[in-house]
Amino acid sequence: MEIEIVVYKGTKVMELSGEIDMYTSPELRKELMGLLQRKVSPLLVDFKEVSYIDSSGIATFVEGLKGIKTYGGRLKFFSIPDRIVEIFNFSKLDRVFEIYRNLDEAIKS
Amino acid sequence: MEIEIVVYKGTKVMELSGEIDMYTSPELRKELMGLLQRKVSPLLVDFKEVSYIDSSGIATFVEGLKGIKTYGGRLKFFSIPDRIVEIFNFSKLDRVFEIYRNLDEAIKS
Amino acid sequence: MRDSAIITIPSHPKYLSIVRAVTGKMAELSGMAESAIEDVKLAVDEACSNVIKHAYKGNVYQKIILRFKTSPKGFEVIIEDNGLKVHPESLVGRDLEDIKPGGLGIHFIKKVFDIFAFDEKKKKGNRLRLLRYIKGKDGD
Amino acid sequence: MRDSAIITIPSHPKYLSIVRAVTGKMAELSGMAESAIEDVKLAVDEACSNVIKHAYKGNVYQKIILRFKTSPKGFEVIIEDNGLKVHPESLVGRDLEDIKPGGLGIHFIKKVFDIFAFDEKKKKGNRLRLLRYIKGKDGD
Ligand SMILES: Nc1ncnc2c1ncn2[C@@H]1O[C@H](COP(=O)(O)OP(=O)(O)O)[C@@H](O)[C@H]1O
Ligand SMILES: Nc1ncnc2c1ncn2[C@@H]1O[C@H](COP(=O)(O)OP(=O)(O)O)[C@@H](O)[C@H]1O
Repeated sequence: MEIEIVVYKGTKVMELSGEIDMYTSPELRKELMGLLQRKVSPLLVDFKEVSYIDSSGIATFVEGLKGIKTYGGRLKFFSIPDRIVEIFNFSKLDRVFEIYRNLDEAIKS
Repeated sequence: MEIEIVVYKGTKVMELSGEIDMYTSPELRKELMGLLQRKVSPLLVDFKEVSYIDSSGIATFVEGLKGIKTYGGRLKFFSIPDRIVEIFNFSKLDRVFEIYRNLDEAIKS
Repeated sequence: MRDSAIITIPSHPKYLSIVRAVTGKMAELSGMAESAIEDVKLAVDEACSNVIKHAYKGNVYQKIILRFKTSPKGFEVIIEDNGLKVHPESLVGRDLEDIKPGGLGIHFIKKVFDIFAFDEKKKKGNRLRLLRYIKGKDGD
Repeated sequence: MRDSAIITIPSHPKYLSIVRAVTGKMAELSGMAESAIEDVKLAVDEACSNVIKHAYKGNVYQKIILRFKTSPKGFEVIIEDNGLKVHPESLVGRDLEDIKPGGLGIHFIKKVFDIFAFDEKKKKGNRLRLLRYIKGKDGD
């Protein structure tokens, strides 16, 4: 897994790539918690290059969402590969996370 | 490994994809020998989608080259990924096989 | 030996990518559909993550053994550890409506495997048997 | 158990893709450079192909055991079979100038592994030890 934080039109975007599992999710968690500490909002997450996510990765994002909500922030996901959409749907998390098709839709909404 | 035989401007092109190893090379050998039986020439082989080749795959092509030469035919390889070029070079087979950058160069020469 | 493979790895999360690679290849060799292969990789990853977290309490230097078997009956994975015994009553995923971190692993495992059973005869540690029956062409 | 993995497979060529997957992942975990990883995958594939062809004479239902170990010293793979004993004097690749099918496997193995040694103490079958020393950044 690789994490890059870029700023697009003034908005922070976390670009993820590779596999998010029990081995790599602690690094994701650290990065996420760092951003929440600084009360970043909205925080966009680009899933385009994510090839795998397991329950530890999902748990990390559920925790991140809870954290960002404590200060009224918003967490937005976009460009999620079909396979991962399927996993979110199965876990009923498609109703919990804000999910957008692409960066522009995520920024605008 | 997948094999597809297409005809491009009257020339037979074997399009290979995937991994050529001891498991898959017997199928390659069968296909190749079938074409040699019909004295096909030139026979072009497109390596673009080949992700792996081991010594059994190489042996199959060395055998194919010997066979095609018995009737004065030509075997031409093109679009070989760097990694596989490296293997051919190491095996000193770059001097034995006719290797071209792309389909057009292979056809023209 | 045929239609089977065994891997032994340390209980360190960095080996999960190896578990997924082998699981995926074995599922492929069994002729499973692409989407089911992905589900099976996730399920076996989750089962091993659970061994690390729960049976070994995060000790990353213990041993996990995975035995894969494909047969006309189905695709079987047996996962063994020498950790703490599972309490069968604890083996429940969270209510999917109750959004909180954790509690999804068992759901992912049961989504794709028809049998999820700990072998009660094993004295020390655990032996989890996962079996997915062969499905029809569009079986999921 | 740490920094190691063991796989046991049938001596069928269809398991070579699993061997390559595990070899690649273990080499990755050892921090090896990308091009060396590819060489190591090819080398271990060739060593297993040789077990199938020469030690087991094409019998695809025998057993091959591969032990991987990464250490500060290097990347080690030990390959065991219960087949016919290797005759050390037969272990020669062909002259690379003498173009003919076959005889490349040993060259590919020795290209990337610094040690290629059959354990003479093994009574039945063979135990091949392959070791690649840790190289500097641009070591090949
Ligand atoms: N291999 C195991 N050994 C012991 N307990 C386990 C094992 N797998 C699962 N459990 C129990 O089942 C519960 C639910 O597991 P799971 O759905 O994977 O969620 P999580 O691991 O995130 O809690 C765990 O919290 C644990 O109590
Ligand atoms: N595992 C093995 N068991 C027995 N003999 C072997 C083994 N590996 C290699 N050999 C011998 O070494 C020779 C050279 O091997 P190699 O370079 O891989 O070429 P090939 O297998 O194509 O002949 C083989 O022909 C065989 O006689």
